[in-house]
Amino acid sequence: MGKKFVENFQVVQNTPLNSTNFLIKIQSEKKLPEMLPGQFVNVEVKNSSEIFLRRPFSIFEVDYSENTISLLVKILGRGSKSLTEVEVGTSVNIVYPLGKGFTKPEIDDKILLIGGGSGVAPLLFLAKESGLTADNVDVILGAKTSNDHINVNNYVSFANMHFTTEDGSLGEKGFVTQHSLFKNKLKSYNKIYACGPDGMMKAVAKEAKAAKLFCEVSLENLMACGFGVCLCCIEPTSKGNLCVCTEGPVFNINDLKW
Amino acid sequence: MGKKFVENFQVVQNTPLNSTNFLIKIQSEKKLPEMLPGQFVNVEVKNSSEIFLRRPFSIFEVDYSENTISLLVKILGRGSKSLTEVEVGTSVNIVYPLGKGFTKPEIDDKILLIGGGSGVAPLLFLAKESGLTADNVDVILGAKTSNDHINVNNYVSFANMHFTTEDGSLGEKGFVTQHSLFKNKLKSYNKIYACGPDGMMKAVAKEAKAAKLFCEVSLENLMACGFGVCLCCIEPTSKGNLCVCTEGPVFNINDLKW
Amino acid sequence: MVDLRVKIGDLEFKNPVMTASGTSGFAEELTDFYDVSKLGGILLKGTTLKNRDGNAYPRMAETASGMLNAVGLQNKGVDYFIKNIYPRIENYETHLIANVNGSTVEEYIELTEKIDVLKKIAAVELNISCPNVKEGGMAFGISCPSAAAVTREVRKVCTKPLIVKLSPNVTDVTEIAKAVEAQGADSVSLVNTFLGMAIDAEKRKPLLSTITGGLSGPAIKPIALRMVWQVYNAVKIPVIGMGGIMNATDAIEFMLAGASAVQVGTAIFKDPFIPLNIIDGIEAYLNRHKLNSVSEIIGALVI
Amino acid sequence: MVDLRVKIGDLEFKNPVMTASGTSGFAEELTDFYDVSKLGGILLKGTTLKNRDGNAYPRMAETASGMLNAVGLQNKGVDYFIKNIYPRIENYETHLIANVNGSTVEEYIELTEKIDVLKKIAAVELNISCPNVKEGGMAFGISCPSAAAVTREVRKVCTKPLIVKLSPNVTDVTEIAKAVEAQGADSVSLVNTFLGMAIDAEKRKPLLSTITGGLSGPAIKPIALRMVWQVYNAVKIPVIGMGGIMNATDAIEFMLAGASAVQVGTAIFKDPFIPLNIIDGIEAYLNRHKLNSVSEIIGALVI
Ligand SMILES: Cc1cc2nc3c(=O)[nH]c(=O)nc-3n(C[C@H](O)[C@H](O)[C@H](O)COP(=O)(O)OP(=O)(O)OC[C@H]3O[C@@H](n4cnc5c(N)ncnc54)[C@H](O)[C@@H]3O)c2cc1C
Ligand SMILES: Cc1cc2nc3c(=O)[nH]c(=O)nc-3n(C[C@H](O)[C@H](O)[C@H](O)COP(=O)(O)OP(=O)(O)OC[C@H]3O[C@@H](n4cnc5c(N)ncnc54)[C@H](O)[C@@H]3O)c2cc1C
Ligand SMILES: Cc1cc2nc3c(=O)[nH]c(=O)nc-3n(C[C@H](O)[C@H](O)[C@H](O)COP(=O)(O)O)c2cc1C
Ligand SMILES: Cc1cc2nc3c(=O)[nH]c(=O)nc-3n(C[C@H](O)[C@H](O)[C@H](O)COP(=O)(O)O)c2cc1C
Ligand code: FES
Ligand code: FES
Repeated sequence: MGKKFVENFQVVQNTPLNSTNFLIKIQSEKKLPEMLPGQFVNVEVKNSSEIFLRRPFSIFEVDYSENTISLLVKILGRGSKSLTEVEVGTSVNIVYPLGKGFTKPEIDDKILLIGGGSGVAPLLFLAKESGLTADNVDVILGAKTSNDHINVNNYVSFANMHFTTEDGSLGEKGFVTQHSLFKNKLKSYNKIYACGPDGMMKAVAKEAKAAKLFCEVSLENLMACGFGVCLCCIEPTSKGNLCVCTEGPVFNINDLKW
Repeated sequence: MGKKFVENFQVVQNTPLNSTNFLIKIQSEKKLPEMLPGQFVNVEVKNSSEIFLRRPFSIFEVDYSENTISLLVKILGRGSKSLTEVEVGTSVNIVYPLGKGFTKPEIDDKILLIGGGSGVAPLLFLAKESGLTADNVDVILGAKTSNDHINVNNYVSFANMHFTTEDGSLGEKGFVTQHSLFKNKLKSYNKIYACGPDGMMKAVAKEAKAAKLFCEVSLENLMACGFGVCLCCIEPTSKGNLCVCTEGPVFNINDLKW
Repeated sequence: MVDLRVKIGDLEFKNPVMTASGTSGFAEELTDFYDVSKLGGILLKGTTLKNRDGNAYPRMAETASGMLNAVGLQNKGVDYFIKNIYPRIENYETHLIANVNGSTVEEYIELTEKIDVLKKIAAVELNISCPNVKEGGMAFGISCPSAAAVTREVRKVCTKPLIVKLSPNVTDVTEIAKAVEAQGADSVSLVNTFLGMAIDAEKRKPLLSTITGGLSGPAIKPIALRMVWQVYNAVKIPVIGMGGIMNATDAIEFMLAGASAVQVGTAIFKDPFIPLNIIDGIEAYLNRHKLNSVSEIIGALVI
Repeated sequence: MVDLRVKIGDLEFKNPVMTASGTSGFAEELTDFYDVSKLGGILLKGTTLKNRDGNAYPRMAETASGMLNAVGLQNKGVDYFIKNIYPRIENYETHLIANVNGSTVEEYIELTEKIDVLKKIAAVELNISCPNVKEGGMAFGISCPSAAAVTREVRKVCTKPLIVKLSPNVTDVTEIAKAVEAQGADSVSLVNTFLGMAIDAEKRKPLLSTITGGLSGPAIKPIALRMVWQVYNAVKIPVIGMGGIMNATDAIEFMLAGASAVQVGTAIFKDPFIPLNIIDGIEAYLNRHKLNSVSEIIGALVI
């Protein structure tokens, strides 16, 4: 395992991206350690009498020159809600960096990133850090309606962005696995990365497995500690029950019992 | 018992009066019921994972035209600290009006009010509402140093203000019961009202009893409910264990087992 | 319109939400806030044969998501109740339930006899689980033979529905529940408070005059819920659940675990309107889940 | 300089703060954050004779000021521990204490024998209180005869200090404590988790795969503190206290109530530095109160 920290960061930005997603940027006084796409932080939710444990969020962006980390926080329940109410200037305590990242793509890889819900964050980070030309990176993001999608204009130089919505209000209508790229061109990729709701990832994994493609997914199992001591976040794998927080959150689908 | 309410008020002012005392003014959207000096409100402390119960505070001022109630909050522990951090514009939930007030002075009474610590609030309210001329109302306020006293300029038209400090930095040096008025002129008053630390009230009560004077004190027993259902706040009296929240907080010293 | 009525024995409640004993006085205090006829029932403050002063101050300590109390059954005794309080509350249009306490079986019997003749007392809750008295109380509720004995004797003199209130301070709560069921209890209510303690580290002294007291509030909810579920699966009589209920979701969880009705205690100290909010919340839940009657969720946990 | 050393039997600890079993893995994970030699001791994750996969996901549910877990003693078995983990951790300069678990007395014995020969294991904590396993575990810890029996047999093969970890899910914890003391336990540690339950009201399903799980965290502190105080007054062997300790004040409360040392569990999930902060906080307290040694506060509650 690598060195980990418990540290107070200052909130420098908290911007609603749409009705349920917020971009929260936090800044450290210290130099940040290296962080990889797929890794996450465990955030203390203060000011709420109902929340006892921390809440894990993927690292969405890192600016090493400004010592900032950005999180993409989707309101799901009480903790995420409370977190989206933090004010600029106040402090937020995080444990970081946690977990293992995605396998870094090779320079000549053709990769497909498939995200839904809060799974968007690690994938966009991966797109940006992949080191590939935009042509080699396709991203399919799925959501209910166009309003549930966030603006990804900043990413068009890193990847080709594609969308699906259940109501057809943006991109192709349907689920991500019904997108034309996914249905018709899956085999043209040699690495698939997916993050999102369980059902979505399982559907992706099924097709990727059938096509014998390299495919990694990032799991969001419930966590208590986030650094491997409680054994609450386990996922059954071919190597037994593994902790998602330390052996994941990224797993190769061949290791999962899906 | 009278009608009681549970209501959200809006914080319209939160001003530090010195390092540990804050004036918090809260406003209702509705017309306020009549409130008497000595009555209190029970305040919900939000935004703190450590606080479970409400915290009681005396009513310090009421403005019926603006529908505002002011509280004088002294930082003692976690709850009062958290309360002094409420921001203007946010809401605060209170149960009110609670308890019974002080016996209203007669028009020709000469009264002495003795306060220390957070006991200042109900006494200044009483001074203002007593309906007497300033000459008939003496107030002795005690504190550790001049810095611990709050500014009472607004009250000079209602009462003659006197001070004691333990270090002599304001008014007479010593405790309130060592003030010259108290030591030499006690018998010139026919009603004594005291509120403050237990030790102070007991010292006042002792002298008042010896001088056979009418004397009421306002107790600050620990409370869970504040409206008479839990029986946690009891004080032993000649009528048995009585609830400070409903039968008090104001008691005639003759009824107490002091 | 969903049907919120539930039954405990032959007694029908307009809804399953009651206020717990010792947390709603003798009902009058709540009328300062609202019309108590909206409540399913009100458990009156624990009553004894004779006047009790209760324990010395301090009687209360706040804890994480809960509180300790050491009230010790302060009340003016049953005769005072009958003469002075009962006449003032008897016309409240909700089920008033007496909470009876004794230090000996004889006291329980005599007290129950006096309560049993009061027309507007809908039922008797036999408290064998108060942790804050030196004699009797919890001592009866933590062993099967004594719990059975007091239930048997009280049952003989009690013509009203008899609810036995169980202590959670036991190794196996189902044993006690079965023991009192066998002696004719119409229902069991649980849980009473957990024996706990709090210390002032600076003063190196207990925060309660009695050293230990009873823990209540959300802190205990997971344990209370487990016990309700265990008891529901062990007995045939209806179970009344409580322990840390703060909102409709909590109440629904207890009903899913098997409670036919719930009692709300400590939550009242935070906000006396919580029991009413819970009634509304249960109704909203039933509507959202397209259920006609609250009885459909009793024990409806899917395992 | 205040003296923070405490003794459990013949074993001296540099300070009274340890991490609790199951909440600090096999100690390695904590080294990602700090030098573990600052800790008084580390209770290793519950170990069994054979590999255990533990219970199915989900194993965790957040509750008011606490959490439920249903890990179920997942571990790779003692042989894997000895071969792969022990060599990596044996040189940590703090007391490593094994937490041994079995479904039968024989398993406890065999496991203890294997652990007992490991030079750098300072003591054995006999876990007879795990609520999350189908066989053994808590079943041993909730009855005096079985608690006594397993302690007696393990004592025979255990040459190291033997700490017996007690379950709070009992009517009278002092009876169990006395029973294991009589069989030669050098110390008792308490409390393990309380059996609890959580329900998803919308899905009408338990939140844990095992339906019930173990409650830990600040919610249980008042009950744990009471039990430590009761046991301290009932036995002569040193008591190790735990249950919801989040800061130095909590730890001091347990020591005032009679604990010779404390274990910090769930707090680590919130912040792995909490055990270290507690050590500093105890030192500050002793200085503030002008005490020379932490041993002066053990059982120093003024009644
Ligand atoms: C490694 C990892 C990375 C994550 N990255 C992100 C991210 O970048 N952005 C983001 O918005 N979210 C992310 N999540 C999910 C995020 O942690 C949860 O949304 C959050 O913890 C929910 O907390 P809450 O208090 O709002 O919900 P709660 O009020 O606790 O729960 C609301 C509902 O959501 C369920 N729930 C809670 N947590 C989870 C979970 N982790 N997985 C599945 N269901 C859950 C609960 O069971 C409940 O039904 C990540 C989770 C993990 C484990
Ligand atoms: C009727 C009434 C009127 C009051 N009016 C005022 C007022 O106008 N202004 C004001 O500043 N305060 C007033 N108080 C006191 C105020 O309620 C307490 O200061 C507050 O509850 C402390 O909460 P906390 O969370 O800050 O302290 P905690 O963190 O809960 O406790 C800190 C320490 O203070 C002690 N403590 C807490 N509450 C009380 C109490 N009520 N009495 C004695 N010791 C206590 C605790 O035991 C502990 O040692 C009043 C109290 C009562 C009962
Ligand atoms: C201050 C207080 C006083 C109580 N008095 C009684 C009582 O007189 N009789 C009784 O059976 N239970 C009494 N209880 C227990 C409650 O009725 C209830 O069983 C317990 O508090 C758990 O529920 P809660 O967590 O909702 O409060 C009392 C509880 C509190 C907090
Ligand atoms: C996730 C988790 C796993 C645990 N595993 C064990 C274990 O393997 N052996 C054991 O004796 N206790 C185990 N416990 C119990 C703790 O050691 C401790 O007794 C309990 O959590 C109470 O302390 P706390 O409130 O400080 O956490 C576990 C607790 C938790 C929360
Ligand atoms: S969350 Fe604790 S081990 Fe993964
Ligand atoms: S605080 Fe509950 S009765 Fe006074």
